[in-house]
Amino acid sequence: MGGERAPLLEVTGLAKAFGPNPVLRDVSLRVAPASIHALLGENGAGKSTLARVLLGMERADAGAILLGGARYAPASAEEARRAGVVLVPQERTLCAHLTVVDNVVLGIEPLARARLGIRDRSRARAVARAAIALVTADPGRVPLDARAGELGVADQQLVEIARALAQGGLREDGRLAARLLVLDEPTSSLGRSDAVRLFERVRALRDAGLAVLLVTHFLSDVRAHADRYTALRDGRVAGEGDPRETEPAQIVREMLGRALNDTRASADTRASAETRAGAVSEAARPDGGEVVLEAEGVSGVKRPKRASLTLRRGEILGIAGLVGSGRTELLRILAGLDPRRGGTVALRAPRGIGLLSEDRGGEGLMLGRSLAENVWLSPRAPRFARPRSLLTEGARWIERLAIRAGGPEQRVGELSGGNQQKVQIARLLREDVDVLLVDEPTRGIDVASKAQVLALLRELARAGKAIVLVSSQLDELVTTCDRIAVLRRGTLDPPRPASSWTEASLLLEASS
Amino acid sequence: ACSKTSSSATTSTDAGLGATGGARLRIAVVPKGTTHEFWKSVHAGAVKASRELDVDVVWKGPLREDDLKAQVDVVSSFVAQGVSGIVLAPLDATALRAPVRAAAQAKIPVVVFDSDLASDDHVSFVATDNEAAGRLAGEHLGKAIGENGNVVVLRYQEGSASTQHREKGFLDAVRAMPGVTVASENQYGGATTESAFHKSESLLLAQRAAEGAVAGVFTPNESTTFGMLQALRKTNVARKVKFVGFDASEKLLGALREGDIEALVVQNPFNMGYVAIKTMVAHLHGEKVEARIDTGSRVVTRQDLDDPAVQAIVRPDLARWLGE
Amino acid sequence: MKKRPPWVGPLVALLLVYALFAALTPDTFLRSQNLLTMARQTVVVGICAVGMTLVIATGGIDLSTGSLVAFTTVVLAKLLRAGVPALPAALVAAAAAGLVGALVGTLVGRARMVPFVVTLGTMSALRGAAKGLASEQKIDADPRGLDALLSADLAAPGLWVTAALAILVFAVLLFTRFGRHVFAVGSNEAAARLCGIDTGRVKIAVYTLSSLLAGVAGVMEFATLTVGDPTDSIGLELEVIAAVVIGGAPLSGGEGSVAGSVIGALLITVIRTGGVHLGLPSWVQEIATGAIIVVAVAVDRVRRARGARAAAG
Amino acid sequence: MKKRPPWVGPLVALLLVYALFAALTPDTFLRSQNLLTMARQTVVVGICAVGMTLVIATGGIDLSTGSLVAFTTVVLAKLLRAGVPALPAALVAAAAAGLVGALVGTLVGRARMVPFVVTLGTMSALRGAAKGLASEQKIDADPRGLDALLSADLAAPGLWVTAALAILVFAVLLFTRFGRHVFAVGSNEAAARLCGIDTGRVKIAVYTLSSLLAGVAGVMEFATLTVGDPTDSIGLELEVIAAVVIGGAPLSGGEGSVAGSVIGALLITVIRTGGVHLGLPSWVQEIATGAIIVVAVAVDRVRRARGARAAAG
Ligand SMILES: Nc1ncnc2c1ncn2[C@@H]1O[C@H](COP(=O)(O)OP(=O)(O)OP(=O)(O)O)[C@@H](O)[C@H]1O
Ligand SMILES: Nc1ncnc2c1ncn2[C@@H]1O[C@H](COP(=O)(O)OP(=O)(O)OP(=O)(O)O)[C@@H](O)[C@H]1O
Ligand SMILES: [Mg+2]
Ligand SMILES: [Mg+2]
Repeated sequence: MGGERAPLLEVTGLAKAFGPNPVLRDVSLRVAPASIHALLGENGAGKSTLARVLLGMERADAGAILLGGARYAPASAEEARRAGVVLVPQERTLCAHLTVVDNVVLGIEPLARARLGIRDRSRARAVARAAIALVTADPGRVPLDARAGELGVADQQLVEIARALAQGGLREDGRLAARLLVLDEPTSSLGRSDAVRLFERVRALRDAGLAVLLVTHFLSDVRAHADRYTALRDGRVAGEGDPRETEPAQIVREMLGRALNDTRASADTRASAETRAGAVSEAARPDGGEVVLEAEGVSGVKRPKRASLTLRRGEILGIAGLVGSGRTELLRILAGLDPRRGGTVALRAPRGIGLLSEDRGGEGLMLGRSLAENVWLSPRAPRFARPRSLLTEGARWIERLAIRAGGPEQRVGELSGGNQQKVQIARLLREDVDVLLVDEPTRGIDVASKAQVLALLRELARAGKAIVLVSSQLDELVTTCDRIAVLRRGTLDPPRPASSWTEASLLLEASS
Repeated sequence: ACSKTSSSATTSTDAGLGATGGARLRIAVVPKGTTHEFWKSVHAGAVKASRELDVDVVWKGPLREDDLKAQVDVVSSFVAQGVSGIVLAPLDATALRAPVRAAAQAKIPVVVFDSDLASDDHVSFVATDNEAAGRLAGEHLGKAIGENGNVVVLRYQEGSASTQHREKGFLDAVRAMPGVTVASENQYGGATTESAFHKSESLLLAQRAAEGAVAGVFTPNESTTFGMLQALRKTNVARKVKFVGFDASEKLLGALREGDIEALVVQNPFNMGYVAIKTMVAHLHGEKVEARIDTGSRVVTRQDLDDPAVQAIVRPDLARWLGE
Repeated sequence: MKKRPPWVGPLVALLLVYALFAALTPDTFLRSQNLLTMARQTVVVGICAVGMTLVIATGGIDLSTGSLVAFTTVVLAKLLRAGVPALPAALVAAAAAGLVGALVGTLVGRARMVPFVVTLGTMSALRGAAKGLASEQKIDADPRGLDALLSADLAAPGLWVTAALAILVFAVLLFTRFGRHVFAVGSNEAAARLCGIDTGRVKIAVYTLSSLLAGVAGVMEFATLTVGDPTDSIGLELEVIAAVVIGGAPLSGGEGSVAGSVIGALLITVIRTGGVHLGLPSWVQEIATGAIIVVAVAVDRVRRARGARAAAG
Repeated sequence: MKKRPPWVGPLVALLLVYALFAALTPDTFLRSQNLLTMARQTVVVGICAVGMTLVIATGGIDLSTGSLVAFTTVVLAKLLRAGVPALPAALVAAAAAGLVGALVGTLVGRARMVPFVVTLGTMSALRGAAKGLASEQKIDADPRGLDALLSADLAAPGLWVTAALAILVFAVLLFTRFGRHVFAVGSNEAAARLCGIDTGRVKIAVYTLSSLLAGVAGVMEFATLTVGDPTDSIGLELEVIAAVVIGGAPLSGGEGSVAGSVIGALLITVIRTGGVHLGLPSWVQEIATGAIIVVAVAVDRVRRARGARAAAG
């Protein structure tokens, strides 16, 4: 139906290069009004770049954009907003020092005395409350007066979506004045229930006439909610169509230019019975590896309240839980990064413990330094380091994890979100620690890489490492882990074998 | 080839422009600072001498009056440039020794003025005898307060030799008077007027000047004198407290006339500049010069302010010499 | 989750230091005259600190404050000498300072240059300009009543102007949209830009405002000294920045409170004055000043860290 | 994507300014004697800038440099007067400075205090300590051959020591694990901590090292002045920070190059010396210095932005 109407957004022949690297070569795209249009592609395919061009945050080198039939070439986000285009960017962009309310209404502050520029605080609060209520089933979770910097990553993401909705001209009846909403991986750090809630909202907005450009790596979401998709590969359009009428394997082929050879990798497309069986059989390795980490009654400043676990070499222990249940804090305490209030942690790992952070921009990576340096950074690195050897090392990991980068010298901040995540993983792997604590390792990475990363974790476990895996993707936990424990409001239940869990039972247990 | 941009007023070459090396003498004068009236007068005197003797004078000091390193750099730069002679008011008695020696080695003679240099490498020393000047101040203040009561000294800055000599001379003189007590002498006003003012204000309060607990005040240079004057006025104790300052500027002379200042000890900076250049040129012409030349100091009070001899010292005709 | 305002720590430090000196030299330190003197001595640093709070809240810094104050005294003295009446002369002099701020703001906000470098250059250039304008001399001028601005009593208009300016900027930061934008720019400039804020304009406004305040401080400085002095206030900027930082604003931006900065300025004055009242040698005062600054901020840090933990628990 | 090193911009600026002055006053500016003089005049700022590069690379700042240099000259003069031979006296004096740095580093690294505040306090306290130690006077001491450190020829050991120190720190930053950690701390301290780096230890090491270098600079300063002067080098820290910032290091940390900082220091000297050779009045020089600093950095910014685009195109 959508294809017939005059498109709201029409992109033709768009090209954009950074340095010698063309990112968008020749992208043409039509987004119909009142539709959800998915934009798919590998990490580094150019999705975020396209989004940023639409918002006036980058200038295209060539090509034309029509919005509602009129020429559209915004020079700033402000201009884009006036034209009715709003964005939820992929990387977190909140003012950490400002409160949630101030962040949501930033730039659109309601005024009590317009001439004096005096703010109307109660109206600002009302706007923020309404916007947040739209994006989460549990609005009380996000304290309106907390500083944004104090929120967990998931809550920050919610605030950011709420901000986009508010800036898009959220009205009393829940409709948006904006014409085009660009969502760059809005659910990558959301729990399932928030994601569901968000898509409900997005569909309602679509039905009210809004066009949505959705960038995501979750093909299941695309199939469930999108009206059309466009797949990008190497900066070119590699395919488009109606996701409900296209085989997932076909979409993946368009994105990757090849088929996904590892079937388990389509973890995202809901684990099938066979793949589950495969994972379990793999997990049935000789039990009773030596215990490397033992935590007893651990409690943190706020969360967790009580957590005990025993981790052996060769196993992957999954931790499931709702957002805010304290999974991240548990990992940070185990890694010795946050203060422990009570309990004991015994680490018996000669090569130490390492953490993969869920907050890659905040504390995971040095965005201003080169890829090679990020990968290399460690207190255990050799005392002397020739720049040459750093580069060789960086190049090795670029190849090993198929990181899309200009080279080991490129600043990590210039990489696409998914490729940044891979750099973080590379760093952890290079360190070669005994105990790996991985927090949302597949956040923002594409289907193929997701499969690769999970396979890597299993391989590491087989090689004698001990791994704790925290993920909001329950299917990932079920297919990858040996045992899974559920963290409920700060209390960790004893783990049970992964084979005894299903996604549904995990979700039920976590939210009970 | 030398396209000299001779610009205004205080700096740069005076008299005939565009002299490129050759026969014409080019004498660098390095004061301790450039903003104080005192140095203006020195400059005027130097210009007068340069016109009489038909030589070039290049005037350049450190940007701040307490910047020793900058002064060393200025002297080194002049040595590197190869001027005919350097006339220097050293900020420190020993620190300028090395650059002066470097000058001597480069066959550039140095005349030291205002403050002494612990060195044998300079040709002559042209200056006020500061300790004697300080004694003059002490004796006058003693008389003014009837050799009785508390006296406060606001020092200038740590490590400044000439003011330390004045402070010493002053303290020697007043300590010789049995009725006089030195209530405070360990506070420094610092390099700028406003720091001296703030220090003075607090000092007067702390010493309870408003209740008549302070009979007399002494300050050893222009900036401390000005700062103290403002503080005395602000705390309404001017005149009640007898105040002897040092150096002359329009504001200070005005205050002297009004009576807010009891007396000022003045040097003869114009003469100092004049004599220093004369001495240098004499030396360059191969004449023999004195190793130590005193340019004198005197107490100025309201009564003898209009004395032409005093006027010639405190109000030299700067406009005529500096073209302002 | 109500938070304690950031200026509580500095206030406690101020009261403690004040109490200390009051206990040690009760007969002179506690006089109302001394209180007034300290208030007057804080005027210049205080007004500048109010402006610097804005600059630091945007994550910037302004090293030209001292030069700007000196420059203003010179301009004002020149105008007075030229026969301009007191009030217009003061306004023009302050406006001249504001103009310099607009230029600095444009370089920072539009040309996206680093504030440290721009204001370092301005610091040197303005000092030179002041000296050139003043022919490297102090300029004597009839203050035409401006000296009454900081007269030695509670009615001194300068004190009330200072208080009014501080309250005004306080209110602007707290109650206006512009105030939010100032903090947003300092907290996350990319986010501010994404939200459609013209960050360049915010910066231009901030530097103009803060330089205008420095201009007002220059008028106050002239009121005290009654001369235009091109070598005045060397190093003032560090004192001002110290006041703001002691007042709880991190140099990284996004935070800062006018109240804290004013308290910081007062703390510096109290320490300095107290030393003189105690009759401590100047060098001991300098050591004490340094130690108290470090200790005051350290205590505040410990207190805040504990507070944060308590609030979290 | 090979990147141009960050010091290329400043180097171009340096060469341009040098060429300018050489063209204007060829007969004096181009003398080898003048080159040597400029080199000697850069020694103190240069050595301090090398140390400051480390501090700024960690995202810190050190305001105590000037006081530390003065303090060192006093300690050294005292030791020489007490009859200690030149070399041990110089080593002890520099070590004393290093000790102060270790203390500052501990406050910054372990007590997690803001470097600006800690070093502001240290600046005041050290100045006071220097004055107290020197009994508020300049201390005259027989330099015992130390004055030959900066003799007026190319063989002056001070020049070679400076070059050696710069190269050493350059190599440490580039080739050692410690160097990487310095940048890591400045680039993203949380990330560094996450990787298991003891960021506190890195900071202690950095402040100790940079203060040690300031101590060496103090020895050089003494070699020039041959007195211990407690009021020496007021404001030196700003000049040093300017050199580092002109050399391409942002104050936010994570970047910086020793080569750039040294070039920045040279640029400042050349501007200043050139002004003297031109016979410009001091105030014109100050204006020119300010303007050149801003323009040099602005040109570098434009060039880099264009470079990025050109590399992009
Ligand atoms: N500022 C920049 N400078 C240089 N290269 C850049 C810059 N920004 C993006 N790139 C490059 O452009 C390419 C596309 O990035 P983009 O962020 O658009 O990818 P993406 O499709 O959103 O990927 P992901 O799924 O990982 O988010 C990447 O290779 C990235 O390295
Ligand atoms: N610095 C902080 N100050 C206050 N609250 C915090 C802070 N950090 C985390 N929290 C809160 O503590 C709770 C637990 O956060 P944590 O990040 O551990 O949860 P999680 O289960 O990992 O969920 P997420 O998916 O958000 O990572 C959340 O409600 C979060 O908002
Ligand atoms: Mg992306
Ligand atoms: Mg988490």
